[in-house]
Amino acid sequence: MKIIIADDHAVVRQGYSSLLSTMLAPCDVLEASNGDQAFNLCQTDRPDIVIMDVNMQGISGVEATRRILQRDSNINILFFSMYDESPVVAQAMEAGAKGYITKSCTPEILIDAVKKVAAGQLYVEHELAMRL
Amino acid sequence: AMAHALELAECDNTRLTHELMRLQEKERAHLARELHDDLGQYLTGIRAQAYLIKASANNPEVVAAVGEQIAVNCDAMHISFRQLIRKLHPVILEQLGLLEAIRTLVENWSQAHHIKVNLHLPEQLGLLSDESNTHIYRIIQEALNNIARHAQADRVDITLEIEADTLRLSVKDNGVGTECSNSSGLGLRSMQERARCMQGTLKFKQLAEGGSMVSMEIPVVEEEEV
Amino acid sequence: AMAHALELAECDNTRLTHELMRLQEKERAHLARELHDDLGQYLTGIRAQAYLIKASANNPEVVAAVGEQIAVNCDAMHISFRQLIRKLHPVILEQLGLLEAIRTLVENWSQAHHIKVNLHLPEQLGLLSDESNTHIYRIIQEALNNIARHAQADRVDITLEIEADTLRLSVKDNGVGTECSNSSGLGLRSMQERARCMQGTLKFKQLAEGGSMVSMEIPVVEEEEV
Ligand SMILES: Nc1ncnc2c1ncn2[C@@H]1O[C@H](COP(=O)(O)OP(=O)(O)OP(=O)(O)O)[C@@H](O)[C@H]1O
Ligand SMILES: Nc1ncnc2c1ncn2[C@@H]1O[C@H](COP(=O)(O)OP(=O)(O)OP(=O)(O)O)[C@@H](O)[C@H]1O
Ligand SMILES: [K+]
Ligand SMILES: [Mg+2]
Ligand SMILES: [Mg+2]
Ligand SMILES: [Mg+2]
Repeated sequence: MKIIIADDHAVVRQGYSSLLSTMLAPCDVLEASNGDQAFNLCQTDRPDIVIMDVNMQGISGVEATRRILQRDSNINILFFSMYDESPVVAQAMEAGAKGYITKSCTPEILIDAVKKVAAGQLYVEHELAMRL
Repeated sequence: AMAHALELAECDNTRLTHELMRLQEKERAHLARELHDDLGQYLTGIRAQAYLIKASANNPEVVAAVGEQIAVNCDAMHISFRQLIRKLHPVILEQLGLLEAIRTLVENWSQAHHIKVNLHLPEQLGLLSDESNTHIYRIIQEALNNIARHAQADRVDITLEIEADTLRLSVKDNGVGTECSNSSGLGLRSMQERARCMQGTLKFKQLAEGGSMVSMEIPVVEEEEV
Repeated sequence: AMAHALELAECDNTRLTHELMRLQEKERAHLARELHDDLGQYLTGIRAQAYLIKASANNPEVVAAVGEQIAVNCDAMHISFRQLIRKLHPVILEQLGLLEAIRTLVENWSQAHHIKVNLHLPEQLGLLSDESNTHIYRIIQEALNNIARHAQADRVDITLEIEADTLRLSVKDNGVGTECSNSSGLGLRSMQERARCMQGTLKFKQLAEGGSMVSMEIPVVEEEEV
């Protein structure tokens, strides 16, 4: 599986790229530290899934999602963000994401969500889905 | 004339109030963003590493490497934490009292700005309220801020003394001084308000020999140590 | 009489200023203590556990158990973190703008207090400054706080509308109302100051049909969307 992690915090990328490459082996994890990089990586290394932060320097995760999907509407995008407010979740899903979970989720849930979204299914964290 | 004075006083105070509110919101927003965008993200990363360790318990090499990463991340997060707390409030004020808090403040400032400070403190202070402690601490902090920003000094004298029922503070620098007696800034104004909160007065003077001086007098009630 | 008025105005404003300064220091001290005593301790614990793991890399049982402890501590710390951020500042204000921030605030408040809220918002707001956004958000937040604390209401109507060059906000409850028109609290007073910061006015009225209403009017400059 090929995964892109787009997050502006190096420690998040470090933590999740080692976790995912171990737990989902064989698996290729590429890192992007902003939305533009994520967009470019999607063109050069078509991923099975993009794990997308909301809040990054430059364009937001939501805007990056719009641009990525405009080029290739089949790319699977899973949001992974500090924000648990429903309007943010709604915006992300409206932009075309297939999933949304917050950074309060356990890594097990993230792994589960990654598998589902990479397979093209929808995955919204239970608590958020209830509120939508 | 009186009506005009009334208007001016109201207007001036309104400006101060609004400025205080604006600064407070700015401080809150800054803090929230720091917690949200930085410290919270460390935590997210560390959590992933903890799960990886659990899952790789049988692989000593992975465990050692990821354990090391967690330790490094904790250290970095700890430093950010300390800085945030230090900016926010002198926690040692409650822990160690005003005199030690001032010593620490001055030492850190002096090192950061390479400016020599002569600090004269009394052996003991009578009991001041927590609020007064904070006021005095903040006044010294702002005086030092101003010196770093405006004075181009290379030497500062700070004296705190208690005599009969008066506490006197002076913060004197040997810098370039200033002509603007009527400040547009908030610093001198809040120092003055803080002195008034303690029923005292605070003045900002230019020294004949060059440099500036902040001096404050507040009444204190002598209290027997329990 | 004028001299007296001048004194009163000065005195009143001085009180407000001092009260604001006092509250801000209290907030800072509280925050610092929360960060230091609560979050800082988790971090210290996690760090110690990371060292333990490195030292026990060859012992899978210890590794698994301690890895689990780190994960649990991270989870707990994350929850404290979120609460702190939420109390501090609506980070979502910058992310999604005022209208969505109000919707979220109202939704959370309504759920927490089991009080029904009818919320009427315009489709769009013209461009307001970040400061105005924060003021309006804080005014609604304090109005809701007051309703939860004082009103015993079971229904609230919030209306925000823009008409020509005026923005109107009203927050109305069907609670017990109050006789104390001259508040000793800081809430109404700061709401009023916030309105004045935006060149507007804010009133607190008792309703003939029972309950209270906060209503505000501020001027806005219509701006074309870019
Ligand atoms: N130690 C000093 N040496 C020289 N000039 C000073 C000193 N302290 C204050 N000043 C002058 O007095 C002015 C007012 O100081 P004040 O602290 O009120 O405002 P500020 O420092 O400019 O802004 P802030 O509101 O951030 O404190 C300064 O702008 C500066 O010109
Ligand atoms: N919605 C309301 N229903 C009934 N009484 C209210 C309402 N809002 C305010 N009051 C009354 O007005 C008084 C002043 O409110 P204000 O917000 O200024 O102060 P407070 O809430 O008592 O204290 P704080 O400074 O913490 O806000 C309250 O003490 C209360 O008696
Ligand atoms: K985020
Ligand atoms: Mg981010
Ligand atoms: Mg200053
Ligand atoms: Mg109140």
